[in-house]
Amino acid sequence: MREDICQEPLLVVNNLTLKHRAMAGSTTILRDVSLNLQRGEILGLIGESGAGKSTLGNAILGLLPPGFERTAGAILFDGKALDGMDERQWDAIRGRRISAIFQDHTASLDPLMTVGAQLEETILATNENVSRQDARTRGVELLRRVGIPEPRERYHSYPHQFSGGQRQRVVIAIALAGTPDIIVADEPTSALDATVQKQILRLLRQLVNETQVSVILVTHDMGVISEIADRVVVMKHGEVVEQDVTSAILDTPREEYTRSLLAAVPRLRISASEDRKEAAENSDGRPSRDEMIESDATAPILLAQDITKTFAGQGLRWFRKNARKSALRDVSVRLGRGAITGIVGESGSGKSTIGRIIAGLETAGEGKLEIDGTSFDISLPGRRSGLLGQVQMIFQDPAVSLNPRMSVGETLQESVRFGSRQPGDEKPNVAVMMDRLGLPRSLLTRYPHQLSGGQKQRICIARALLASPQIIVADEPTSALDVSVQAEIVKLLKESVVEQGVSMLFISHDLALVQELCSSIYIFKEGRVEDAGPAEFIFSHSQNPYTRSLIDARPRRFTR
Amino acid sequence: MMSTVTGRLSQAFLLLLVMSLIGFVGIHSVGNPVYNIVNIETATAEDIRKATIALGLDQPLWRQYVLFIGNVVTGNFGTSYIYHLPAFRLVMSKLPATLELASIAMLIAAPAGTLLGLLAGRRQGKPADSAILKASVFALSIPSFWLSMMLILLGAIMTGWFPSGGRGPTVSLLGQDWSFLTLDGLRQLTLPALALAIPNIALIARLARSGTIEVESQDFTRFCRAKGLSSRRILFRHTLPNISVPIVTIVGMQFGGMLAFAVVVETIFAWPGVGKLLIDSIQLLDRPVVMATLTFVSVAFVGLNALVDLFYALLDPRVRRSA
Amino acid sequence: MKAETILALWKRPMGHGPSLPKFLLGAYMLLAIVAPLIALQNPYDPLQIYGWEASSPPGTVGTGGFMYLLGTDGLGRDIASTILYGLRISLVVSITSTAIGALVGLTAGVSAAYFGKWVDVVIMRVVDLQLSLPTILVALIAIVTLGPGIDRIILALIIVQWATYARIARGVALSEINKPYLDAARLLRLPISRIIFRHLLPNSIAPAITLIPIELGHAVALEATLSFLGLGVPIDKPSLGSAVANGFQYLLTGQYWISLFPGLALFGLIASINFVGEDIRRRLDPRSRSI
Amino acid sequence: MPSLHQFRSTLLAAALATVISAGPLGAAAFAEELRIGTSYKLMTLDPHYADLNENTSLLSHIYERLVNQDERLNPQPGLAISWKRLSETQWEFKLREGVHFHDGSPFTAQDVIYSIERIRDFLKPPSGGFQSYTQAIKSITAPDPLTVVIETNGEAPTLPLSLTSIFIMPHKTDGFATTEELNSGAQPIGTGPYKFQSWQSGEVLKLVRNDAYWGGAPAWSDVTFRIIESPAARVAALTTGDVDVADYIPARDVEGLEQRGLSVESISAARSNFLQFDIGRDEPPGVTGKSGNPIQNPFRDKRVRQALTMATDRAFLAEKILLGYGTAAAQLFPAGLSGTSATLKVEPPDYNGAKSLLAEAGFPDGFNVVLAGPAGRYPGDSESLQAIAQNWARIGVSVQPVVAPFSVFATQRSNGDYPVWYGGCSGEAVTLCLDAVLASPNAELGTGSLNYGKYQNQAFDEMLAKARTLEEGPERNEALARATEFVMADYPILPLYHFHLIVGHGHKVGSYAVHPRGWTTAMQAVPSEE
Repeated sequence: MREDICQEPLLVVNNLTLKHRAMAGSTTILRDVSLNLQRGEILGLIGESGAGKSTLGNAILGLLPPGFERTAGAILFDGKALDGMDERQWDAIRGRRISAIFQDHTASLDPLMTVGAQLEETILATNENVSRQDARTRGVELLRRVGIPEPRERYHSYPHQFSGGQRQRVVIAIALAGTPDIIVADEPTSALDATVQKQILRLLRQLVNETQVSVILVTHDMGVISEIADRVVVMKHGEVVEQDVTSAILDTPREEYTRSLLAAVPRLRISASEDRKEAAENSDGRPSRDEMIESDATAPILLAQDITKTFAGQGLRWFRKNARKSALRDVSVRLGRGAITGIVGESGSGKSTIGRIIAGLETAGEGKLEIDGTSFDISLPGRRSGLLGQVQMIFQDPAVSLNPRMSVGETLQESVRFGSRQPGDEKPNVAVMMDRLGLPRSLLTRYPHQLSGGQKQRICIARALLASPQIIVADEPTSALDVSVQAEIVKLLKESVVEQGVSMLFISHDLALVQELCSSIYIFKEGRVEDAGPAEFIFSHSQNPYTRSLIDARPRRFTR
Repeated sequence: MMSTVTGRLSQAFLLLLVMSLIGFVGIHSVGNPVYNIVNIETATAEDIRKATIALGLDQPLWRQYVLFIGNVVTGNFGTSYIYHLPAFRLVMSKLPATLELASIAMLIAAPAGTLLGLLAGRRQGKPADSAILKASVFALSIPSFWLSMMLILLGAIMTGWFPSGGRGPTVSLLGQDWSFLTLDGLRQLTLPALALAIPNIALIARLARSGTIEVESQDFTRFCRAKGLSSRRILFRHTLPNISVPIVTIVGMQFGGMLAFAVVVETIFAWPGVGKLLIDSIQLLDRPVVMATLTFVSVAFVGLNALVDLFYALLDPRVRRSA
Repeated sequence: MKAETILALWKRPMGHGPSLPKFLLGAYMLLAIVAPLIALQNPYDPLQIYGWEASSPPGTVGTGGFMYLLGTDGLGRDIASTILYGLRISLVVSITSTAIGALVGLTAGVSAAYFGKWVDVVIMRVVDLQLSLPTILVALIAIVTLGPGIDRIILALIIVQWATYARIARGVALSEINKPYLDAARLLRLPISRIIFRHLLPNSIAPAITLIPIELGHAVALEATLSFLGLGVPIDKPSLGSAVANGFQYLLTGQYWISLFPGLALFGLIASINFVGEDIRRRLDPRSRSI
Repeated sequence: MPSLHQFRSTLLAAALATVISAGPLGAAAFAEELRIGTSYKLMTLDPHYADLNENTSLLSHIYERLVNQDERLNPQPGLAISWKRLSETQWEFKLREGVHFHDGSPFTAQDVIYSIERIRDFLKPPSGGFQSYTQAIKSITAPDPLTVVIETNGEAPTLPLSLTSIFIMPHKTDGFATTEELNSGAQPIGTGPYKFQSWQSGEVLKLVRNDAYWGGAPAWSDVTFRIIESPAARVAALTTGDVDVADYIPARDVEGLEQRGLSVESISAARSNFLQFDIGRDEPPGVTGKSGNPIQNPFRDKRVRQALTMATDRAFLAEKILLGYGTAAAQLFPAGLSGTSATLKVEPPDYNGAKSLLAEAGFPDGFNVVLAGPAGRYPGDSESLQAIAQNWARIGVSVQPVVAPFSVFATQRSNGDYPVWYGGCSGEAVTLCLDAVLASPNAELGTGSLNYGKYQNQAFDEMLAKARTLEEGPERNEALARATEFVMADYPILPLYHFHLIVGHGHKVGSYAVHPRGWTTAMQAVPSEE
């Protein structure tokens, strides 16, 4: 290796090839991967699922599960080969030189131990000659540093007593406890809401600047990369596609794959700041509900008024798992004929609950619901209220949205057979629908587990459409999919609404997606409608601080 | 909190009611206890008739039941037909024997099972793991009566190391007689305690093993390793507490089971405990004793469940509500 | 549970390659089926038994002209033949009761999950009550109330077993009910029977299938225990359990063969069932979370 | 099997360890304390509660009777030194002088009156087991403190025999003692050779020597009864030296005990076990023809009963099932006891003869029958049923043996659910069993209480009635023997065996006199010479 006096890389991965041995045979997970990491830089590792980016992260940590085997190449840390070390040698590296942050902040912490104790044991394990007293002082200091308010008081709290963002801060504090040279951050923000995600990324940047720690940031999200990475390594199917400084990757990607990744990221359009100011002068920035509803001249297909739901009521007994901690308060939603209306909110805002109530899967305590002029008693469970069958849904996770014991054909036929049609209506043709959705007819005899995620979600869309509903509720239909697939599905949904003449309620946490699809938007916060209006208005003129904060949390790069 | 207490109580009440009904109807349909009380070889039909009346067995069953419930409310389970002692006192007098047997068995089973389980879980797929797994399948496959017989064959008849049955000399402590305080008493305890412990060791080991694998595959264990903790520390400081909740549950339940129904082991080892009393009383149709035993058992079960819940709260901060 | 593994299991229920437990279990089944053909004596036929040859040690040649390979019991029955015939009873009782118990339990559990409300409350209260008691007690109460006889034992074992299936099936069904595919099914307003039998049941029975071998092992052991306690099969038609019980009294006096050999056979049967069950379970549930 | 010698030496070591751990006190008491492992669980401390060996055996250390019974069941002086019949309805008993209760009070006629009246007038069922012994007593008076005169309702030639069952309690002036009082720890007081010390129900009864006993100081300083119901555990306790005497030793364990140097004594019990047939009903349940069709009651035909008797290998029961600790039975009490026949013999099975008799009776192919019995109530009960099934199969009678716990069996038997069943009878004299099992049911006379099969034989009833009027003695015994021979020729029941009572004891006990009535007491154990 060439001597370089000022920029000796901290970590070098050289032509690394990893295989996984299983009963079925061995699969190559990483092929000929090379990269290096400088001190004090954030190196982004981006790729879709199956790219091998997490495996690489684990290899650097020495935490590969059994069955992995290095067949070529090496990982050099500080000039020493990392692989081939025994557990004892790893103990001297992990925590002290290389540390980690994982995606799931809830699962990263021992639920039975106070945050302080977990910090303390890490400090004691990774530093010599530290007294318990010192460890505590340093622990409190670390908590302060990652931005936990009142660190001394919170020191003795248990993980479940912190919010998600705070837990991830605690995880970062623990990762810092051994003053490591490298932190491997594996999707550190993807379990967090956008606003919190932004704060955590900011914290990471700040820590890198202050301590000169290097970060390997493993992510699938271009937005995250664009926010803080210094350099980016793009990976696909276990191979490095290209690597360069972030701006170069974002602005002038050389490889087709990188370009497609970038193109698939939904972009938020915001009109010029002058327009916004102008609008603010004209109104108080917050249109009233009535205004919203009256603004649509034609009679809506769906009208939900003042829906309130508390979770002491029914529904809990039946569907315990659905009892997310969200109640609804005086929620009103209208959906125009043939329109796509978006519902946006962070987790726990009640956006899914309203969707399920409209579909008749859940009951609500109070409120009125009208579909196509007919009102339904939403306090009765679905079958009795007559609501079931009026609305079809597309769900978030296609993996569990199809009956694993039924073939695709059976599933779709069932939908045709039991769909809600007037007598005399023509039955839709399954094969025609398959063609329209770009699905090969050969899939009809397959079972769900034989399909890819994108295919499954298309089948779900087909199932919903084949039932000939007037309304479809799409509940985060793309968030479990890779970016490239996401874009296709969004396109498909948009086309379907036009072609089939249905109306759609599109529920999402992603502002850009909603903007792309929807004509009007409701912004949910803590079970209430926080802001609402035509998409144009919301993104360009709304002065609602919460709406603004959601927009601001978007990565700059993908906001125009 | 209030609702769990009332829930528990109502469940206990229900359990009691169902058990008493089954006990009543069951014993009634099986036979007439009078034949165990009079000397059938000398008594006249008149004697039998009189005895039936005296025990109230001539009354319609529902009236006997109402009478029984009425008495139970005042804490009176009636007098044993056979032993002519207050039934509940009789049950209580058998309790120390059962208690010490079950305790010793659990004191063997819980630590041994947990350690084996941790070991196997840590060495998943390795020879130690598969050996422990195999052994546990064997241990769980032995019917307890045959295990007891084999223990007698090996531990008593062939080697003569331990007595083949019965309870040893007792020493009085806290107003009860305990046999584990004497050397001989302990020797008498060994075989039956082992017979109770062996399947439980296997059960707990399997539970601990799967718990260990589950916990150690979770992110926080990975995080613990990433943050530089030794695997020993992870095992004892993180894995063990995290798998203890199911273990405490199973220990509690199994202990409850042993306390009440070590029927087979107590019968084979002639151990004068509650389980033996129950099966003897069932065979002798000694209804007051059967009812008192069942009542004690349902109360003990609910009590143990409450205790297990208390343990949860101690072990798991998430369960600890704002006190 | 991965659908592939289930499919694989359907295709090849005994997994790859032979193993000792599989072989043993197969041998047991075979022996039970052909018992009347290969047994040297029908121990249930009083005419074939020579009482005066009671308690002969293994290897004695009796009046019947054949060797008592494993000796005779206190009434002169050939132990080897008793084991073969006892095996039949043990297997018939346990297989029948496990099959019916699973059927009843699954239906009850899935119904409880789907209908909820009072159906759920009633079924699960009974299940909870029953499962809060040790199985041996439930079986004892059942058999004491029901009376003796093979059919009663089967009934008692069904009573003991159904609750476990019901609880498992209900748990699985509840989590299945929450899966979007069932929401989708409900949104189509499918008939209840179609939802239960086409969607819910097929997806809820897989964990219960893994339970079957365990419960089968339990059933064999429980039948043996009941028979051992003298509450089981008729005395003149010993199962493995009562054969062991018959010999218990002779154990202390050195006539070990009367209970040792049936006991070994019983132990081997339960162990091979459990090992095969363990194997099935491991392949259905690679993380072997269940105990 | 591993060597039993090795086992024995280990046991001895264990026994030694017990002694050592018992400390210095234990060593001093060693020679004189007697520990008995008994199957009898003492139910109550009320001596008049239930007429079961379970109670009377243990209570006979504390309480005594006016008349005792020797090993041939003949009456012997107890608290009464002599008795005579004053008239047909009057008996006079002379009481023993110088007898004191454990509390020091003297024994007088008042105590006898008190005890008899307590049974006759005070105790209510279920504590009514003894009332049958006092039913005949009209009045009881005391001409002087050591004489009682008992007047009976009718003739009562066997009154002394009845009194062999009645324990004498010290009288109380303030009314009769209740069972609860006696159970609740109030010290039971009698005149017996041992005094009560403590009692744990179902586990332990402790007694100490009554140094002031009229018959001289008893042999043992302390007696501890450990109630061990499981025979195996009793044997184990004896082998490990935990007890010095153990009763009801299963025959199969005798050999092992003797190999280990323990002694075993046995005697044929004053009782019998037999099969009883339903003779009263036309179509009893549980009997069908070979093709499963209902048939007329075959047991009404003497030839069927005789055939079944001929086909039953009773020697096998005695030799193989009871391992020699049983005597094949041809009558109700073992031959040799008073009132038994010397000529009735058990013949070896004759299957051909039996088969032709059956054919004569109209059952050439035999029939199906349910044979019921209790499980574990008597030695060899359930095994016998299966052995009999093997026997009867040879003459075409297929048997379905059914066993149940005793109380279940007894309930179903009295419900009339069985066609043939296993029964047993015991008592202080053979007349009791003749009356109960073979005499026609007659509520007035109190006969036929065990005659569940409703067997009736008028000629026999008359012979029995005649014998009943005779006083104890050879003449009466002769009459009873003739009646027995007469009735057994009609095969009313199928006597199986008289099982032997087996008692094992260790070296501390020199000899133990087993009593045919099955009592287990310290008085029967004689200390060894050493």
